[in-house]
Amino acid sequence: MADTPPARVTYDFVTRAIARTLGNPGKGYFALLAAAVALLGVGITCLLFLLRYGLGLAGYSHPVYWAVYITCFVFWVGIAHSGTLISAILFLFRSGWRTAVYRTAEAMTVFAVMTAGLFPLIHIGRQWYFYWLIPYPNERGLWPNFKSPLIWDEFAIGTYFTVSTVFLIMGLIPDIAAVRDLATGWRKKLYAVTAVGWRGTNEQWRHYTRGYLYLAALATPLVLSVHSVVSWDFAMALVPGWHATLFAPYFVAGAIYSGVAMVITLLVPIRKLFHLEELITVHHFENLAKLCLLTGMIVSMSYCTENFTAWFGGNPHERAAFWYRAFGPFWWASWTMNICNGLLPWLLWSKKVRTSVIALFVVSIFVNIGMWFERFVIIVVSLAGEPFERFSNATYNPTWADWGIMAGSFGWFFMWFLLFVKNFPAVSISEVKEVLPAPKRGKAVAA
Amino acid sequence: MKLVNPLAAIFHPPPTPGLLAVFGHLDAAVDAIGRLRAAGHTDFTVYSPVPRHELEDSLDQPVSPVRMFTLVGGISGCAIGAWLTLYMSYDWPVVVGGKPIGSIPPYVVIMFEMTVLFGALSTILGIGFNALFAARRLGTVAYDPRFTNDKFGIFVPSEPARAGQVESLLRGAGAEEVRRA
Amino acid sequence: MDRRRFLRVLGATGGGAAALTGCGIGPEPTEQLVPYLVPPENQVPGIATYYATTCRECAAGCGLHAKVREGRVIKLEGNPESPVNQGRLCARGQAALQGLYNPDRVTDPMARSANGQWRKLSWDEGLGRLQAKVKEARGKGIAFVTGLESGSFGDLVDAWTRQVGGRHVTYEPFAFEALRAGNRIAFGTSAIPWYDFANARYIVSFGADFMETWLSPVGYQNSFTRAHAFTGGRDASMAKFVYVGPRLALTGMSADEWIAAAPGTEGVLALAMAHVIVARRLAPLPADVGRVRAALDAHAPERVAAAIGIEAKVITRLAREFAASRGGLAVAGGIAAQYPNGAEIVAAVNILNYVAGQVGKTVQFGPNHALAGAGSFQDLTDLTGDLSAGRVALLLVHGANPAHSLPAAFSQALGHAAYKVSFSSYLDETAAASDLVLPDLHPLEQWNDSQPRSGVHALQQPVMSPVFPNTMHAGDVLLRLAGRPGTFKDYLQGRWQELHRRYGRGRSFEEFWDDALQHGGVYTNVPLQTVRLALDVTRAPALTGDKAAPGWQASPDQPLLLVYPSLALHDGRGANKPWLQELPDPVSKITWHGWVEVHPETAAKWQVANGDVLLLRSGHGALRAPVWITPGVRPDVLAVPTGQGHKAYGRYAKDRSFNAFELLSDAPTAYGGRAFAVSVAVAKTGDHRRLATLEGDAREQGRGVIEVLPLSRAQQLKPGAHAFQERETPPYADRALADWAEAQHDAASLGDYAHPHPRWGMAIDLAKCTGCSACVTACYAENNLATVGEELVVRRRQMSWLRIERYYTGGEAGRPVGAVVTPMLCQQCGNAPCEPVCPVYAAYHTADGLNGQVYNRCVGTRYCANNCPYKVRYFNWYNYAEQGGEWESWPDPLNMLLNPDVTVREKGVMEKCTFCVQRIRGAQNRARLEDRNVQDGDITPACAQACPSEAIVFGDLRDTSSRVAALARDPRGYHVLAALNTQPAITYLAKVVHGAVVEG
Amino acid sequence: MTKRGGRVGVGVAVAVWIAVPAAAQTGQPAASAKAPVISDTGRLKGPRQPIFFRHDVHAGQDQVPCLYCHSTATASSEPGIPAVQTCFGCHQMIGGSTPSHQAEIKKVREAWVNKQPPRWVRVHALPGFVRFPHMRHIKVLGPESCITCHGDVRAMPQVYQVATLKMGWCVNCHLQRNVSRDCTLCHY
Repeated sequence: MADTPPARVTYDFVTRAIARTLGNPGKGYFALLAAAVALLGVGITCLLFLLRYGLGLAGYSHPVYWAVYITCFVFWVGIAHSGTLISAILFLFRSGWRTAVYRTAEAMTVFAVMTAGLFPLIHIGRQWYFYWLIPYPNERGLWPNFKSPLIWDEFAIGTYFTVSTVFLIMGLIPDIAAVRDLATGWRKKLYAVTAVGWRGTNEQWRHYTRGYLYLAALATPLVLSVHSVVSWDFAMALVPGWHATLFAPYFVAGAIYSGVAMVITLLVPIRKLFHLEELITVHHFENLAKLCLLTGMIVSMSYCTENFTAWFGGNPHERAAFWYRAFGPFWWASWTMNICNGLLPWLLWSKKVRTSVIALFVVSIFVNIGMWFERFVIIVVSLAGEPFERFSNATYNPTWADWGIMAGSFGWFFMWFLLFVKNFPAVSISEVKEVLPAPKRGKAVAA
Repeated sequence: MKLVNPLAAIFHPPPTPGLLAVFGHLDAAVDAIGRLRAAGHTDFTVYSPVPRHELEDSLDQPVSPVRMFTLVGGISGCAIGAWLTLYMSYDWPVVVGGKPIGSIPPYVVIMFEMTVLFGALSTILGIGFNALFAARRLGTVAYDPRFTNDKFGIFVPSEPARAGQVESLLRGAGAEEVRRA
Repeated sequence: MDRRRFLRVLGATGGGAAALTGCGIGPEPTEQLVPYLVPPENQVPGIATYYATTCRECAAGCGLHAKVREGRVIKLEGNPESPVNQGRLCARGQAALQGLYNPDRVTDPMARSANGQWRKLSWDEGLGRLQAKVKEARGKGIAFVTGLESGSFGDLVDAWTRQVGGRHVTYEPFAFEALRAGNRIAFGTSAIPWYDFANARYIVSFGADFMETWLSPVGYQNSFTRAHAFTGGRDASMAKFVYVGPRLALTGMSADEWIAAAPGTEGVLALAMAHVIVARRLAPLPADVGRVRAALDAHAPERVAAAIGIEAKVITRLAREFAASRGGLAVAGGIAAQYPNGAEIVAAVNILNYVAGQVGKTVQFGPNHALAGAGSFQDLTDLTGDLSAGRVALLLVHGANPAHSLPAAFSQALGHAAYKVSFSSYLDETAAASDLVLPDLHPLEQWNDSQPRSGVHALQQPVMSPVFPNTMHAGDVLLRLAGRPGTFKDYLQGRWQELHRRYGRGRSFEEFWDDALQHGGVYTNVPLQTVRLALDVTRAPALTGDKAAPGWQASPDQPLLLVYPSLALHDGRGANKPWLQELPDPVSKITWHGWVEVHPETAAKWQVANGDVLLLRSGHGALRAPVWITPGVRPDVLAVPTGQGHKAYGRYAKDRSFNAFELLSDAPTAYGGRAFAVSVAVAKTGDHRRLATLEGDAREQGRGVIEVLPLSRAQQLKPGAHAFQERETPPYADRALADWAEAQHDAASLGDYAHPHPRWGMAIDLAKCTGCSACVTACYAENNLATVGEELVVRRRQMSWLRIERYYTGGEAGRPVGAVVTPMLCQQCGNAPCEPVCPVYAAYHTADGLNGQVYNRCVGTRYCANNCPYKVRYFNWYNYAEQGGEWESWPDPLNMLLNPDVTVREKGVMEKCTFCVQRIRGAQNRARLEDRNVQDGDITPACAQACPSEAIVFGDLRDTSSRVAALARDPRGYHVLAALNTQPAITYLAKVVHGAVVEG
Repeated sequence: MTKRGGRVGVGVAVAVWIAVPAAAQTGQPAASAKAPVISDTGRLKGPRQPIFFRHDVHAGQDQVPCLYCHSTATASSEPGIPAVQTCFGCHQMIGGSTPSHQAEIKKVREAWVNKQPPRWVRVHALPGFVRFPHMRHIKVLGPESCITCHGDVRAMPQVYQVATLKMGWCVNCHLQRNVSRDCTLCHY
C-alpha cells in the first residue's frame, strides 16, 4: 500500500465509521429516494402505455429495429462489469485497495444487472410471452433456439445476476454480523436474521475464505464472458458496424471503462455524505482512475481499429457504415462518443486530474454519457446507416416512450442503490480491516 | 420427569461449559492458540473480526472441502448445458440458417454459462453445508459482540474442574479478559 | 374481424355463413355457428369460387376474376380470357375491393333537409321525390352527368334523357380529347386506334404513359413487355423504347433513352423525324405523303433542334432507327396530349407513324378504344355554363365527380342548379353538394356491361350480395323512373339478344349468356379499317411550319407546371382507398400526400430541400406542395400529381394534401380538351413536412441490388455462362462452401428434412419489370397487409412485404438520367441470416425451402429484421386489427376483404413475404386429394399473378424441368447481395438496355 | 361459373329419402342399436344447443354417415355445418316418434319456414392462426376417422369436446403417424 492509513484508523474506527452510515436517514436522503421513485414511476407509466398500445410508441423505424432500449440494456450490463472486476478479479490479484470500494461497486453490479435484465423484456413485441425464451417443458413440445445469441444472452445475464448477487451477499455476511453486534432495536433483529449466525469463528472463516476464492475464480471468466456474449448479439449479426471479431474485447473493455466511471460517480457523493474520507482516500480514487485510463485506452484503440478495418477491409458496406457514423445525420452522437471516450481519458494521464476528486467526478460523468452514446451509435447508427441496400436507409427519432423508460431505468437503479447504502454497509467492514495493520502487542506494525 | 421441549433444545440449548477469552491483539491470540494446542486442546473456537493468515497458520486446519462442491457443480453444470442444448435441438429438429441441428460452437456458450452458474451455486451450498456442520454447536458456546469489531476471542470448552488451569494458560498468553460460561 | 357483423350483412340478404375460418391471431374462436338456410350453388365453405366480371375502375375495362369465399369477395384477379388485360390486373383494379367494402359508403338513400343535414329516406320516398323533380324540371333543363359508360347503362341513360328531354354528358377528367382531335386532323377520324405494342420493334412514346393511365395500361404494358423483353437466342433483338417528355414518368423509367424535349415541342420532334424518313426515303413512302411534304420540310431537324433542345443528329439517329426497325410505333399521350397544342402533337405523331408505313401495322384502326365515345371537357364546360346561367333545373350525377376535378367553376355552378341528385356510393364533393343521394350498387355488386374497345363485349355480374342491402342499382332506378318493367338485368339481357343473334352460333340464349358470364363477356375480332391522311391535314397550325415551338415559352420565374394523373389515385377516385393511398407512387415512392417535382438544379437555385413547402400560384388558383427533388424532370418544369385534396369523399381522402386541379384553367382548349400545363409563380413558405416516402436513398451506389447489361453483351451470353460472379470468393473457397453446405444438409437430414423436397423459388426478370407496383397491391390483398397511414409511413412503419425499389442512374456530368426498378421481397434464403437469431424458432427453414415465419410463435425481438440484409421483414408496431383502435387498418366493413386463409397478425409480431405459403399449401392439399404431385404452374403467388409484365415466375427449383429452374440457370441471373452467401431462392435476371449502361 | 341459380331444392327431400337407406347399407360398424331415451337433458355433457340435435340418434341409431351432413369435409378444409335445407329435406317427412322428438323437429321446421337458421354453439374450435384441412385428414384416414378428433358422436346425445385440440395433441398424432410437423403446415 502506497500510503499508510492514519493511526486513528483502527478496527474499531472502521466498524463504527461504517456502521454510522446506517443511522436514521436525513431529509436529503428521502428527497433523493423520492426522486428515484418518481423517475421509476415515469418509466412504469410509459411501460404501461407500451404494453397497451404496442412498441410503435417508441421511435423505431423500418431498418432501426433496436434502439434506445437495447442501448440501455448494453449500457447497464456494461455498468455492472466493473463491480465484478473490482470484487473478483482484483481479489484474485490481491489488490489491497479494492477493499474500500468493492462493496459499492458490487452492489452497483447487482442493481445494474437487475436494471439491464428488464430491457430485453420491455423491448420485445409481445412482452407477455417472454417466458417462451425459457427452456421449460410445455404442452406444445417446443424448445427455444440455443443458436440464437439472445438465448446466450438470457443464460449469460441470468448467470451473471445469480452469481453476482450471491457474491454480494457472501461478502455482506460478516459485515452484517458486525453491524448486528453494534445495532439496537429493529435493526438488530433485521441484521440478526440476515447475518445467518455469523460470528467469525475459525470454522466459518475457513470455509468462507475458500468458498469466496472459488466464487471469485468463477466470477472472473463470467464477467469477461457476459459482455462478450452481449457483444455477440451484435457481432453474430451481419449488420455492417456490428459484424466484427473485435467486439468481445472491445465491449468488455468498454464495459469496465463505463463501470469504473460509474463507481467513481457513485463513490464521490457517498464518501462525502457518509464522511468516509479516511476509508476511501484519494489513493483509492487514483487507482480507479488508473483502471479507467487503462480501459479507456483500450476503448480508444478499438475505435481506431474499427475505423481502420472498415477502411482497410475495402468492404463497401462497412466503409459506408463508418462514413455515415462520422458524417451522417448522427454525427453528433458519434462525436460525443469519440470525445467522451476517446479523448477525455487522456486527461487521466495527469496525476493532478487523477488525484482531484472533483475532476474525476466530472470526467466520470462524461465517460458515462460517452459510453451510452457509444452503444447508441453502434446499435442505432449502424442499423440506420447501412442496411445493405440503399433503398431502406432511414433515420431514427426517439420518442417520449424511449426517454421515459430510460429515465425509469435510472430511477429503478438508484432506488435500489439508495435503499442498499442506507441499510447495508456500503463499504466492507471486514475486508477494510484486512488491509489495516492488525493490532499487536507493542507498537502497530504494518501488515 | 420434566418434559424437554425439542425446539427449545435447538434454539435455546444449554450453554457449553467453558472459558471465553478476549484478546485485543492478534499476536496474543496466536500465542494462546499455540499454547492451547501444546496443552492438548483441540476443539476450541477462535473468533476473529477478519480472516488472518496468522490464525490459520497457528490453527493448521485442513483445506476446506468446499472446493469439491465447486468442482462437482461446475462439471455437472457443463453436462447439463450440453444435454439441454443437444436434447432440445434433436427433440424437435428445426433447421435455421443452414446450420446443423446440433451445432456445438454456439452451445459452448450455454455450457460455459451453466458451468459457472452451477459451480457458483454449489459453492454456496458447500459453504453453507460445511459452515452449518461446523456450527452445530455454535449456539452453545459463548460469544462476545466485540469479536466482529476489534477483538479476537478463544472459547475453550472445559469442565469447571479444569477451568482454572485453562484460564491461567489464556491469561498467560495475553488475554485481556477471561470469562467462565 | 367481427364475424357477427358479417353474418348480419349476409343474413339480411337471405344467405348465411358456415364455419368461417377465423382471422386474427388471438385465441378466441367464433362462439356461434350459423348455418345457411339453403347452401348457395357453386360455393363450398373453405373453397373459393371465382366469378368473371369486368373492372370499372377506369375506362380500360379489364376482365376480372373475383375470388369469393363464404359469400364475400376477397380478392380481384385478372381474367386470363379477357383480350384486354390477359389475366393481369393493376393496383387500381385490385383496389376496387376497397371501394366495395369502403367504410364511407353511403348505405341508404339520403336527402338534404332544410337545415342542411342529411336525412335517411326509404327508397320509395327517394324515388318519389326524384320522380316529382323530374316532372317539375321537364323543359327547364335536365342534365345527366356520368362517367364513361360504353354499355347498357350508358344507353339507358341516353334513352331516359331523350325521354325526359334532357341531355347526357359523359365526363372523364382524362378523356384524351387530343387523341380524337389529332386523329381527326391527321386521318379525318376521331376514333382512337388500338396499338400493337407486342409486335413493335421500336417504340417512341411522346408523353404517352401507357403503363399508368393511358387508354389500357395493363394490356399495353403486357404487350409492351412482349416487345421489350430480352429473350436470349431470340432472332429479333429486343425492341428499343424511347421516351419523349419533360418528366420521367413510370413509363419513361422503362425507356432505353429519355429525351426531355422542351414542353410542347414533342410534335415538332415527331415531324422532324418524319422529315428525315421522308427526305431520306428511309421507308417505302405512302402515296399521299405529298400532302405533308411541305409541312415536313419546315421541320427539318437542323431548323427545329434548338427549339426542342436536342441536337439535330440525335433526331436524325432516332428517325433512322425508327424507320430501320420496320416495326416502329410512335404513340402520343399523357402530357403531350394535354398541352394547348396537344391535338397538333398527336397529329404530328400520327404523321410519323404514317410516313414510316406503320398505320395499319402497329397502329390499328378498327378495334378502337371506347374512350372515343367519352364526352369532352368542352361538353362539361358547356354544362357548367348552363348551370351557372340557371338553365339546368335538375342535375343528375353518376360515376363522376366534377366538383373535385373542376373545383372552382363546377362547384360554383352547382349552386345554381335547382335540384341535384347523385347516384354516388360515396359522399364525394359532388354528392356532398347534392340534394338527394341515391346510392348505387358497387360495380362488383351489379349487372352491367361495357365495350372497352370494339369487339370486346365485357359483362359485369354481381359477385356477391350487396354489402349494404339498402342500396340500389342506378339502372333499376332509371327503369322505375321511366316506368319500364323488369330489372336492369332484364334490360341488359334484352340488349344482349342482339349479340346472341350475331355470335350465338346456334346456341340458346341461356347457353350463350351463361357462356358469356363464365368467360367475362364475348370477345370477337374486328376487321381493320384503312385510314389515309386527311385532305386538310396541314391546316393544323403546328403543321404549317409557322410556329416551330408552339405552346409555352420558358421563363425563369414562371416555370411550367405539369399536372399529371396519379397512377394509384388517378383523378382522385382512388383517394379513399387505403391500399392506393399507401401504395408508394412508382416514381416518387411517396404515399398519402401530394408533392411537387423539382429538378436538383432548380432546387439548388431556390435553395429548397425535400419536404420544403412551396406556394404555387397560377392564374387560376394556388396550392401548397412539399418539394420532392428528382432528376427525372426538366429543370424548367415542375410537376404535381392529381388525386389528393378532397374536401369530402371519406376518412382516407378528406383534407389530405392539395388538389392539383385547382391550378388549372377551366377554359377548354381549341380541341375541346383541358390544358394540364400552366405557368406558375413559385414562392417559398418556410414550412416543411416530412415526406411520407419509402425511399431511403435514391441511388443504388453499386450495391449489386440491380444489375444491368448492355444489349450487345447480353446477346453474346451463351447458356451456362455467368455474367455475374456469384461471390467475391476464390474457387477453392467456393468449393469448401459447397462441401460445407452438403455436410450441413446431411447433418440436418432428420425429421421433416430427411426426404427430398421441393425448393420453392422465384425468378424476376428485371428486363420485364416496369415498376408499376401492381404486385404490391396484390400482396396487400392476398396477405392481409395492414395499411398504417401517413404518420406511420413517415416513421417508416409501412407493412409492404413487397416493395418496388427505384434507383436513379446518371444525371451528373452530363450522363443521361435514367431509372432502374426492382421488386424487393423476402428472398427465402437457403442460409437465412434471420433464422438462427430467433430465440423461439419463429423464423425457421421449412422442409420445402421456405423461410417460415410462425406468427403465433413470434415474441417480437426483431433480431431477424436487424439481421436481414434485404430489409424485407416488417413489424406490427401497433394492433392494426383492433376494432375502433387508433391504428385500425380495416374499419368495418373493410375487414370483410380479409383473406381467411391468412392469419391477421397481432401487435408485436414480425411478418414478411412467405411466397404466399397459403397458396402453396392449398395447391399441395388439392394435389393430395387428386393423388398427384404438385406440378409446375399449380402455384402462382399473388404478385406473379398480378404482374402486368409477367416478370415474376414461381416454381420448384429442384424440378429441373420447371420454368423457374430454367430461368435460374439463365446467364443473366444473379442473386442480390450474393457475397453474403445467403443463397437466396429468388434469381433476378439482369435488366438489358440498348446502348451503354449508366451507373447509379 | 354462373351466378347462383335455383334457390330452393324441393328435390332434395326426395334425394334424402333414397340416400338414407343407401347409406345404411354401406356396411358401417354397428353403433348402438337404439339411442336411449333422455329425460334429463340438463345433465348431459357439452354446451346446450338451440335445437336438441341428437347425434346419437342420427349417426348412432339411424347410422346416417357423418359425411351426409358434413359433406364438404372431404373436399374442403371446412367440414361445413349442414344447411337448414338439409335438415328439412328429411324432416319434411320425418316428424318424430316421441313428443320430445316432435318438439325439436318442429323447431327445425320453424327455422325453415321463418328463414331463421339456428345459432349453434360452437363446440370444436381452433384459434385463428391454425389451419386444419379436414379433407386431407379424411383422405388419408378415411371417412370414419372423425372419431379421432371429435370422439364417438354416435354415442353422444349432445356433442361435447373429447380431445383437447391443443397443439401438443396434434403434434403427438403427427409424430405417431410419422407425418411432417413442419410449423407452416398449420400456421400461416
